[in-house]
Amino acid sequence: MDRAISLGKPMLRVSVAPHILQKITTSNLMYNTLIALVPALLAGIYFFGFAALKLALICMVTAVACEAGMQGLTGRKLAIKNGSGLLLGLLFALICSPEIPWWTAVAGTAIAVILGREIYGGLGNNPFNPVLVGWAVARISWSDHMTTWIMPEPLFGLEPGGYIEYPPLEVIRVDGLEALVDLPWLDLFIGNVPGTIGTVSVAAVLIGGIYLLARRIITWHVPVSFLASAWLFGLIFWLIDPETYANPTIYILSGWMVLGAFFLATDKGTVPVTGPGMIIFGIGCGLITMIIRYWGGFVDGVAFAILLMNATTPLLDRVRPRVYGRVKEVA
Amino acid sequence: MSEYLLLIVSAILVSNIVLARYLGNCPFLGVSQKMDTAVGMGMAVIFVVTLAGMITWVVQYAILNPLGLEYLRTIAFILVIASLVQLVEMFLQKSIPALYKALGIFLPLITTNCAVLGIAIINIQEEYDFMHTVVFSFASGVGFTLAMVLLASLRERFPTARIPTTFAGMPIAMITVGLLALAFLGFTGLVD
Amino acid sequence: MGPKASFRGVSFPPQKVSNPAIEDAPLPQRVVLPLGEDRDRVCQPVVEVGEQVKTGQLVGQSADFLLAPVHSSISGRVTDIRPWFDQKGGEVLSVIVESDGIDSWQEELRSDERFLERATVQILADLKASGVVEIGPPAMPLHAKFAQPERPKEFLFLVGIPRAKMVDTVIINGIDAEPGMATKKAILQKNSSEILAGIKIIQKLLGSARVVLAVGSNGSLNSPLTSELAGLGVRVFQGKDKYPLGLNPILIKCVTGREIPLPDGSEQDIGVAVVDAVTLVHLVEAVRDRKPQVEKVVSVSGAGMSAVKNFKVRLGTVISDLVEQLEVLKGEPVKVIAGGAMTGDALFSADIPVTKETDALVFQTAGEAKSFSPDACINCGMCVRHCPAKLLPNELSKYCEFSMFEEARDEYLLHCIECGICAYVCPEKRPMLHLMRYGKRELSLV
Amino acid sequence: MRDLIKMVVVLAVICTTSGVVLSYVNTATEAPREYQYIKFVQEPSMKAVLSDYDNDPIKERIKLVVGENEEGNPIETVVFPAKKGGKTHAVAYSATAKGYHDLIEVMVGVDPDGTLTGISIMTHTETPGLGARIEEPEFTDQFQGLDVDTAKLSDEGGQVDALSGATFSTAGVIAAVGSALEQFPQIKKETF
Amino acid sequence: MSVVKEFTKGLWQELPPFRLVLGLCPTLAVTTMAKNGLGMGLATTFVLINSNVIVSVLRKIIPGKVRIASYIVVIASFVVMAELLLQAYWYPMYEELGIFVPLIVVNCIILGRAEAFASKNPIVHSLADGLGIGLGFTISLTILGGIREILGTGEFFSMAVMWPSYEPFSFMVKAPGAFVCLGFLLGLMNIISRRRPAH
Ligand SMILES: Cc1cc2nc3c(=O)[nH]c(=O)nc-3n(C[C@H](O)[C@H](O)[C@H](O)COP(=O)(O)O)c2cc1C
Ligand SMILES: Cc1cc2nc3c(=O)[nH]c(=O)nc-3n(C[C@H](O)[C@H](O)[C@H](O)COP(=O)(O)O)c2cc1C
Ligand SMILES: Cc1cc2nc3c(=O)[nH]c(=O)nc-3n(C[C@H](O)[C@H](O)[C@H](O)COP(=O)(O)O)c2cc1C
Ligand SMILES: Cc1cc2nc3c(=O)[nH]c(=O)nc-3n(C[C@H](O)[C@H](O)[C@H](O)CO)c2cc1C
Ligand code: SF4
Ligand code: SF4
Ligand code: SF4
Ligand code: SF4
Ligand code: FES
Repeated sequence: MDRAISLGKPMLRVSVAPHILQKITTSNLMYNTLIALVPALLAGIYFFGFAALKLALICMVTAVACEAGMQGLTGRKLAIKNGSGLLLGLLFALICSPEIPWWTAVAGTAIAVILGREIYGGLGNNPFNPVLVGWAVARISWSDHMTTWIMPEPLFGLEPGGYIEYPPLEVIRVDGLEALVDLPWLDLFIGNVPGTIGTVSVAAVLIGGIYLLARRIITWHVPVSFLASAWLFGLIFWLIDPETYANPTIYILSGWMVLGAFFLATDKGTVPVTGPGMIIFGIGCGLITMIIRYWGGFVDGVAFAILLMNATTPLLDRVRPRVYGRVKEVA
Repeated sequence: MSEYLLLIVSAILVSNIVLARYLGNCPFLGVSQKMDTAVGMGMAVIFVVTLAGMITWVVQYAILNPLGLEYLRTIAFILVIASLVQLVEMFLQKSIPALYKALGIFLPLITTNCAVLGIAIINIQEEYDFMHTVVFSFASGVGFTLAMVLLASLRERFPTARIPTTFAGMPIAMITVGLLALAFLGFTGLVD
Repeated sequence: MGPKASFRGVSFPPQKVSNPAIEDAPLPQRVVLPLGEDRDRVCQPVVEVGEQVKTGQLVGQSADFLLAPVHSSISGRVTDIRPWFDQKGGEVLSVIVESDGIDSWQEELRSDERFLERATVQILADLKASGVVEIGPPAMPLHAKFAQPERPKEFLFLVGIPRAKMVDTVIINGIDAEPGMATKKAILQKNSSEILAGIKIIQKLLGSARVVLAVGSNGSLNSPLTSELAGLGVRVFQGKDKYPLGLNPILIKCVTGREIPLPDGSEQDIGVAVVDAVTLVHLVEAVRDRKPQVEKVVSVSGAGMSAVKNFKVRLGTVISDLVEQLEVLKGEPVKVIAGGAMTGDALFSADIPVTKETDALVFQTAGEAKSFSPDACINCGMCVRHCPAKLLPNELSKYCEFSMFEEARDEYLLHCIECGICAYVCPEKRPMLHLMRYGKRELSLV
Repeated sequence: MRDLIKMVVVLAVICTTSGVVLSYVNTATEAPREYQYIKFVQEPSMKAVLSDYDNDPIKERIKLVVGENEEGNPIETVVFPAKKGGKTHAVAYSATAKGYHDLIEVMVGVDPDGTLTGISIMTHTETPGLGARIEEPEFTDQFQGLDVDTAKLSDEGGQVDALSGATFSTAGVIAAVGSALEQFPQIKKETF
Repeated sequence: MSVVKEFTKGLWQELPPFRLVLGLCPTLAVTTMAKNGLGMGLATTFVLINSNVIVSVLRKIIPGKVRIASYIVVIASFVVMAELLLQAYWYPMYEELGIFVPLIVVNCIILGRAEAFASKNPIVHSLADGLGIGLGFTISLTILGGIREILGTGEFFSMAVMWPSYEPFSFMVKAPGAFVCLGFLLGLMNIISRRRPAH
């Protein structure tokens, strides 16, 4: 059959619909999330000095190097430019004490990248939040290093804050509630207490979180349900027994709570994607966090709560609205 | 009452039978590729473990101890469990065919599942009384099922994940169990 | 009248429409008239090579009730009857007519202002003869839409077509669904009389059915039209500018609150018929003027054009000829899309004719046609949050990618309305819509 | 029918053989098992309370009946003699008493005067961080050189300081030591 | 197949638990130290060899219907014997292995060999099979235990082998580490077996 095509003209470019795409790309989202973490990092540097910055750089370099190495080994195309390695490294540094030895940071980040993500085939395929996998492995392996704290020494302006020598949650555990009575909440809020680089300053983390919400990089579901459920749970116990359980707001302002709610529990890829799924996920995180904080062996429960809920993500993805046009199935 | 609650929390979350006590791994990894088989196996294990826990407890305290035959515990228990599974199979087949259809293929696998024998032995070693034995056995079965359902739901995503061929299949399943166990470590200390 | 249901979707940046009027495209030198929609379902040609034909003369016809007759859209000489590529890439038997430059019509149009007094059978017969086709999906001859179950005697030629339910609501779709489309806006502003006449015809054909005119938020109707519509008992549905309101399944849901029962159902099953506003004009021309469908209003945009323009194009005009004649494109297009920018097909060649289903042509220059090399889904959930059918496109796309079609079916792949939003929003730029269509096709082959 | 008989016979023979063999192995290993048990479970405690001996106290251990329980069955105690040049200069044995949670088993070393050469906690289930501090040398070392009169809480005229927050555990240890020392006169008769 | 081949197949083609993913529970549970892996391997080998031999001896006598029951009795008897012997002569190992000694009875490798091999083959072959599989199992467990012990405690057979300032990667000796380590070893086996030409 003779072709009806005039071959005089060049073939047109063929691609599949749709032919217009939204501007946002994966790396776009990653770098925006990185930007959102800058306030937290700056707060860390302000309170803990340039050791914090050094640690962040170590982790970021390690993460990118491991990512590139694994992508090379497994024969995938190099995708380090999308910023996910940098983000992973930065997040890892932010949830560590500024005091950890360099090799702990390197080993933890490497575990996060390799065991947490690349072994599953890279971004999008891993079931667990890689940062938390790396952290949890390091935490149970080198628990001394991972729980060594220093007092904040603001670079300028503020007086060295607080009088407690280790993070508030640890103080509640070891010295009891009374030890926290005189601690100004403002110190907790701006981060003038011992803690990890990126979680001390609730204010800085909140700025980043609101930026993410405003840019619609995350939705409200997880952070709101996470924080709300933790606060309500805390409220109930506080009302029952204020001698044993602290004011729930203290629990929100201390530890990893806010960073966890805005950055770790919203970590795309390892959390549910439907609205109801995300809300249940958030509630689960909030409750497990508080259960571990109250009665568990670890002082802060955020990391393990999120890891546990990560495991339920495939189940929670089954909780979702009725699809269009689905008629009731006749049994 | 709270004592039983602690026992249940301990058996399901803190010292999960597979994730912390390393029991029942072969069926755990063997039939967790699909959700429906995982649920079926889980149910079968709950059922058999509870029954076997009760019967072996009676065997230990009513037969072996009085006769001074404690050293025959292993052989006695395994025979009890093997016959129990046979009986359950025959009973279900005749009386509750629907349940048999759902659990049938899993029952023979359970005889060689160390979770069942393991729980029976733990009941004796921990010197649980009869009620504790029932509660602990049942809760351990539930813990097994919980871990199994979580693993199956995670594994159902692997066919569409770009797992390096070196790790595809059993290796990645094993690593995932490891990470699941890592997550469950968070419950450490809830119950001493 | 407001929406009865909300839906998820996206809002596009507003598009500029330069001139709401509809310009006539110059008469083409030749036309290529495909005799059907695909290789296997085509009309019998009723002309021979070398024969002189007039505009509006029947050139192809079929006994198949669901296959519309084909008319020549220009006057001239039949130079060939042979397969020609259509938009989908298939080769379809086509009649090629070389213009004589005169455009002399088959017979003078006999405009009959008393068309409403004619018997419904007569009206339907005219409709069938004129070959008016409702654009898809699924495309179908317009007369097939107006079949009521309880009146088989009157519709003798409809016997054998099962109808689940009486049509009780007719929706005139006056919403330009996707970027690159502006025809309905123009029709609503310029063809008030046809709109009214068309509604009257529908009311006559479908008796008790209520008629709703759905317009987008910028589809401002002039006030005489509004009051006349009210007089006819027609309700106006004012929607917001959110895609995919213009796609039938969503439009039906917003107007009536009903959903098309998927995977096998159609709008007839829930007693709804949607008629495109542009088709309505062809309907009026067919009934009032007894004019076969030989033209199509097409929006043209892209390739440096500052705004969307509408042209009335003779059916069968080859796109490359059209581009040369119109001289509106500023840049050299590397991509030609038949249909809107969201769901249209990219053509591998511009030597493809405009058909009754072509409602828009979008051209893209090298700068506009971006290409990506997408990687694995990162499970960001963006697609899930925007899918109007409330599916999990991320899972579906992975299943289709890994040939797990049964799983995709169980995850409701067949409920996908192919709006393309998932692909539009995906930050990884995965070919989502393509994967959905691919999976659906594989399932249909089983 | 013949098949059935054969099945039953074969199984019976296998089981009987297995029973016979096992009971033989059980008897044959009885002595070494006891020795190993004592060596690995009791020896560390024994070494902590006895010193300066050249014999093998385990080999030369003596079983003594030190009283009767409520049901009239004899209570046995195993006594480990520490000898130097063939002469016994101290003995070690254990006793139990209830602590905060459950029984605490304490090994005591006693010289012929009835003075403690040391104590060591063998088993207990007290709360970690509270009662479990009874294991620490700071606590057990207090007992060295005390006798039946002075091995009491300082509040009660003795010389033992209670662990703060763990009065019950302390009391348990003291009770165990006390009951051991009460048995000493009888043990002394048979060993020195 | 020759007796030698029956022996050597346990060392590679059917090496448990790496190639034959069975007997996982003891593999994971006791391999916190090379020594425990070795002990578990030897105990299992003891049961495996003996049950293989006895099953092979009785293979013509045992009727099909009571096959499994008889095997279980035979295996369980040797397990009890192993328990008693360990208690009598290697008490620390008995304590370390704990519940996993009686659980040898449900180790699917043993019943699997009895059922699939010893019940169909002569005594010498069954002995070779048991010896090979048992040795393979022992070596595997010792290697796994060695890796976990070295990384997790810095020691190998309780001797310090890492640099003095080494801080143990104790993840490896905990439950999650057991699974992850075995997962990596299985992956490694995949790489090796892909390199080796298929037989
Ligand atoms: C910080 C924040 C918290 C919010 N909390 C809630 C809330 O608790 N419940 C709610 O229904 N909407 C809440 N919203 C509003 C939602 O963003 C959204 O507008 C609304 O849920 C509609 O969601 P839809 O897209 O599912 O229709 C919140 C928004 C923000 C920015
Ligand atoms: C969870 C819990 C565990 C305890 N464990 C012990 C224990 O192991 N030993 C003990 O003597 N008391 C234990 N106690 C009891 C209290 O500490 C009790 O107040 C104390 O024994 C008496 O106080 P004092 O020693 O300061 O006078 C426990 C109490 C609680 C609530
Ligand atoms: C990837 C990597 C992992 C390391 N892992 C460990 C480790 O697990 N334990 C350790 O003590 N040192 C580890 N090191 C650190 C050094 O080998 C060495 O122990 C350290 O620099 C000296 O420690 P010191 O300063 O305490 O003497 C690691 C170093 C690197 C680069
Ligand atoms: C668009 C987008 C997609 C992401 N997908 C994943 C993912 O699939 N898996 C993951 O672990 N983290 C994902 N992340 C989060 C980011 O990579 C993560 O914060 C660090 O890699 C550490 O978890 C994603 C982040 C963004 C912005
Ligand atoms: S039979 Fe049971 S225990 Fe043995 S391999 Fe199969 S699943 Fe595991
Ligand atoms: S899955 Fe289908 S309906 Fe949903 S967004 Fe994609 S194309 Fe539209
Ligand atoms: S938008 Fe794209 S990357 Fe995100 S979940 Fe959907 S398919 Fe995956
Ligand atoms: S998915 Fe397959 S059939 Fe579809 S275009 Fe791609 S290669 Fe062709
Ligand atoms: S060894 Fe197989 S289930 Fe435990």
